Amino acid sequence: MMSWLPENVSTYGGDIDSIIRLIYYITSAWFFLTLGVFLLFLILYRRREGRRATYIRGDRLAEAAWILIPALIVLVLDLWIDFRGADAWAKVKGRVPPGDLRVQVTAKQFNWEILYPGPDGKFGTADDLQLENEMHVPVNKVVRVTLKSKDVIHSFFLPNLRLKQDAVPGREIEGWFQATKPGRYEMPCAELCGFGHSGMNGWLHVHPADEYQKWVKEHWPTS
Amino acid sequence: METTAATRAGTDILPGKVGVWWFLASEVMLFGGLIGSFIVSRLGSSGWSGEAAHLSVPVAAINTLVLLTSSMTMVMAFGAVEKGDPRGLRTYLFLTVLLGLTFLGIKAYEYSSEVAAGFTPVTGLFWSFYYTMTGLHALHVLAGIITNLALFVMARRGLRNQHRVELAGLYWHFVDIVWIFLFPLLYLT
Amino acid sequence: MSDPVAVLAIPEASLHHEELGFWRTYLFSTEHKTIGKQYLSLGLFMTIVGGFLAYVMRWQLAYPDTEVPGWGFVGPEFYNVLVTMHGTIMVFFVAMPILLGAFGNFLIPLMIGARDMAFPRLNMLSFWTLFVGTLVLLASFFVPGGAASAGWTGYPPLSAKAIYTGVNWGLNLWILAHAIEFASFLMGGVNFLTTAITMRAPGMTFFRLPLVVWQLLTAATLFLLSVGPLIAGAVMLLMDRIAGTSFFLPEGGGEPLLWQHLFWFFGHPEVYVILLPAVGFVCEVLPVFCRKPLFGYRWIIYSTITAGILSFVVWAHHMFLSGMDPRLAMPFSITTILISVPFAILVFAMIATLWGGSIRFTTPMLFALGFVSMFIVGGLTGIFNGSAPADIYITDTYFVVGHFHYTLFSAVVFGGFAGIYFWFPKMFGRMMNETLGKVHFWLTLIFFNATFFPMHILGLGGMMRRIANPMQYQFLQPLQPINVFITFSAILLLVAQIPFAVNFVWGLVAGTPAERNPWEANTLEWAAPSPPPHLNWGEAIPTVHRGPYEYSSPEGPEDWLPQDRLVVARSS
Amino acid sequence: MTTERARPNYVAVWVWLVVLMIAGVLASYLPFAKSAVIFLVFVVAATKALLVALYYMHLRFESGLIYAMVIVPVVLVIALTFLLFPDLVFHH
Ligand code: HEA
Ligand code: HEA
Ligand code: CUA
Ligand SMILES: [Cu+2]
Repeated sequence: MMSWLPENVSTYGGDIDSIIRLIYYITSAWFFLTLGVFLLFLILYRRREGRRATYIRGDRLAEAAWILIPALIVLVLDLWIDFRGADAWAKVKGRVPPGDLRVQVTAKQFNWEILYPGPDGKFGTADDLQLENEMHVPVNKVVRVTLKSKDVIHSFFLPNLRLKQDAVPGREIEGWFQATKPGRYEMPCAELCGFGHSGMNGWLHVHPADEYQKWVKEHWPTS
Repeated sequence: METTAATRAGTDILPGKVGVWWFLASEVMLFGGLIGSFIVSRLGSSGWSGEAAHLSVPVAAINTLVLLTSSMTMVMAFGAVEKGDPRGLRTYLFLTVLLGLTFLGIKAYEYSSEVAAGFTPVTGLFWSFYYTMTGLHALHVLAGIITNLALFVMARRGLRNQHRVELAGLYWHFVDIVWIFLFPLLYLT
Repeated sequence: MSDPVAVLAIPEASLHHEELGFWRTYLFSTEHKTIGKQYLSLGLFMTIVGGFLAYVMRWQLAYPDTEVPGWGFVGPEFYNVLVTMHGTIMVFFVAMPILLGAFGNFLIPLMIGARDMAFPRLNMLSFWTLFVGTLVLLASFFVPGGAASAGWTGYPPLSAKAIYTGVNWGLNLWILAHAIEFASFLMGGVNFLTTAITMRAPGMTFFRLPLVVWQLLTAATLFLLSVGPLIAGAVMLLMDRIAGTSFFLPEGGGEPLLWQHLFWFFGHPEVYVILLPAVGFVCEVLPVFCRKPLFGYRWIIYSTITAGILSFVVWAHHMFLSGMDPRLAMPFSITTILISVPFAILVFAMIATLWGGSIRFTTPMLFALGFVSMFIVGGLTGIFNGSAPADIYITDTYFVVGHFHYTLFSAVVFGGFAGIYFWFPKMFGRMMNETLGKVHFWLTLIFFNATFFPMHILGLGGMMRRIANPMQYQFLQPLQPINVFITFSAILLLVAQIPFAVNFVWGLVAGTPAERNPWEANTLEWAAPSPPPHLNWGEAIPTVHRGPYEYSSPEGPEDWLPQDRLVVARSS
Repeated sequence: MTTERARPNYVAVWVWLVVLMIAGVLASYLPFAKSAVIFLVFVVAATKALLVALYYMHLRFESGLIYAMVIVPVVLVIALTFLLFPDLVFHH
């Protein structure tokens, strides 16, 4: 199952994958256990001539323990998933690190507008650069993304980086990622946003440090 | 909960009453959802008190008085049923209907003067909420008036099954309670 | 009139039988059994519509932008209509009418030993209200601009302004149809609860009620208590669309997220509204065909209620990445995952019921067992969604689609069919064919898994929901063979319903007449003739002496002991 | 059922309601801090609602079942409103 996940190229992607893996193991164990017992009972206790079913009501605590104790184990495992999950959540969404690079992503029907602040590091100045559906970032650097939307709700999705976040009109939502491997990764929209939702797509280019510098030079020759 | 009644295991409450209370429970959720949305929207924005100041507190206060009084006449109609006093029942039902209509009349006057002053549902979020909440409430008042009118007609024909007066009363008082909260929410703060 | 007691007398249904004309008997009937069958017909009809939409949708996904056989070309706009209307129809116009409407109406009075519902005329009204709602929804396909296309969840701003979707009247009618549907089930729910609270037969205490009644009541309560805020939201949404307000439009100061909160405050309890009746059917079927009591009757009641209460505080698990405050995520994640504990007790109790039984694999039993096993899969995948960090990756992918078909489909199809095959003799007085039923079961089980299991793989591969053409994405192109496989499985799944259709119609007209109690079951409905007459019982209402699941009890020589049978002398 | 019990004095309740209403309106003009005024106004409103529910709707004389049917939705509504706070009030 787990091998179907696309290659992970972000620093926190591993945390998310390991939560998925943890849940996968726990739920698989319960799946085989419950369905194993289930099938076993179906075979063992199928109807046979002359045998009467045993009269067990399962209301008394001593009998009900057969279902209550496993439920207690479920509770413990639940808490385990919760605690591990809380850590991962805090890392990915809880607190946004300062970031080496800031990019503003504005969703609209049906494009991603990627805005770079330029050398002065401020948005809304003359040296801003706006690209459509293309984002260029250096590898191994923390990139802070400010998500906005002009019309309806979209969802910024980077499958390889395990990043997903809705862009909501009227709000600015902060996100971040740190890519670990250069390459070209797809950047689809994951929330129904109208007839162009299917096909609303962009590309994230993760460059090695020197290549990124070259890209910057091309776009801001003066600095 | 182990009841062993001779005829039915059900409780001795009238089915109608249980039904109406369940219905009211869902109505609490309806108005509660709306009021909750209003509260969070209001606290999340600013300048709504200024908008609210355009509403007329005296008119609304009179309207509150009308509705409170109608609740009293309604419960007295029920009292008349309990005493077996068909005359009182008719009088009080009639008064309740009249007061309900007065409430709607005053509300309509308020709406028209607000619209004349340029405040319509699209003027701003406060006004959207104002018209939606009071409008939904007014529709409930209207439904109550129709119910009470029907009961009034039945009472005139001398029909039985007057336990319906109690049920209609429960609904009417609930609508009154909703207003008791809408009044300060919209006008007083 | 001056006698206070007479004035306040409770009106009781009169026993004497009056001949009613055709209209009053079949159409505007106030009889709970007839109304139940009306709900069933409506639901089955809408299944055909919902299933056909699923077929068109699947074909488009397998072979994007080719003509769909039997339909024609599907563009991305129309694909969104397909998704939206498929979800809406299946949840609100198939699942609710069949599971609550049909079975709730048919079973509650019979199982508690009443002659009819507490408010028969309200009952009739609630069905016809739903009927009107269905017509409104279907009409929305034919208005200019087409039907709603903002997803079954109708998130604004997409749904709040016509320019965003290009759909104007279709979406207004969609909201209206919901409002009418909600009104209908509000009336229905009030009726169920009042009936079960006030009209139980002598001796039928709360802890002798069959579990399906408990589950239906919990479902009705959840519905009544959760739908209000959504009705408020629907009014606001309609105002936004028609009056030009901006409750959900940020340019006018509104909040898109408010709708999501109101929707899911209802939406999550709603999925249990659908699930619980199905759990109830299974709770009835299992003991009958295991010939032993349901394991842990009281524990099942307690866990049902616990799950019901918890369901009110998990709604934001649909919104982890919606832009809501990230600090809210963990509390909701924890409550969500904890809800597996009451469900674990339920599932374990069902499995423990098999233990030491004498199991008969009849068709209803097979569907009940199918429910148990498939619901476990659906429930377990829910845990992936419920963990907030895991949901970052899998939300809005086919993993979620897989999850909710395993749960919803288990409830509606496996649970629903278990109910149909089990109560068909009581409803229509004839038996269905067992062989055809078993063929239906095995085909459904196989193709159900073939259709929906691979969706989890697609989801892990990253495939988004509600996209019309997966081939537009490079990373999804290698997964396309799975989509094709799913499509063919889905078509076969639809074909697998033909044995059922044949069986149902054949059973209605030519099935062998059913006895009063063909399954040797204990609950009260089997004490009435098949089908039960007007007002259900003859002169006397049955008296209840014991709980509903006394199978193989040491008290009697037979392996069943009906709730209304008085045991006089013990066999030595 | 209803024949036995003592009937509350409906007019007296009405007088209380009117007095409270006037008190509420007056309170809204008090020169206190805004939050204190709002608190006061809503305490008055809640008291009025309680009076109507207890006496006019006879809640005082009802069984526990009906109490539950009133309290549960009220609690749910309050919980819903509070859970909306972080998201819709504090997000600025
Ligand atoms: C009948 C319908 C039904 C049912 C019963 C459930 C049951 C559950 N659902 Fe599901 N769900 C839906 C219908 C349903 N759901 C629908 C329709 C959607 C999508 C809506 C949309 O967006 O369109 C959805 C979406 C959905 C999401 C949002 C996903 C997303 O959009 O990102 C989440 C997240 O938490 C979730 C969680 C759960 C959980 C935890 C349960 C639990 O109740 C499951 C509990 C059961 C078990 C866990 C199995 C039994 C227990 C054991 C065998 C013991 C062992 C278990 C453990 C150790 C954990 N569901
Ligand atoms: C009860 C609910 C239900 C049911 C039964 C189904 C049945 C099916 N669903 Fe659906 N589905 C939803 C509820 C349901 N679905 C919802 C809520 C959505 C989300 C919509 C949205 O995103 O907005 C969805 C979305 C959805 C998608 C995702 C679309 C997208 O995101 O782009 C897909 C894709 O393959 C799909 C496929 C199918 C298929 C092939 C079936 C087939 O199994 C259909 C075959 C039909 C049958 C086998 C008949 C079954 C019989 C009955 C239902 C009645 C039983 C009768 C008795 C018991 C008497 N569904
Ligand atoms: Cu943008 Cu989907
Ligand atoms: Cu949910």
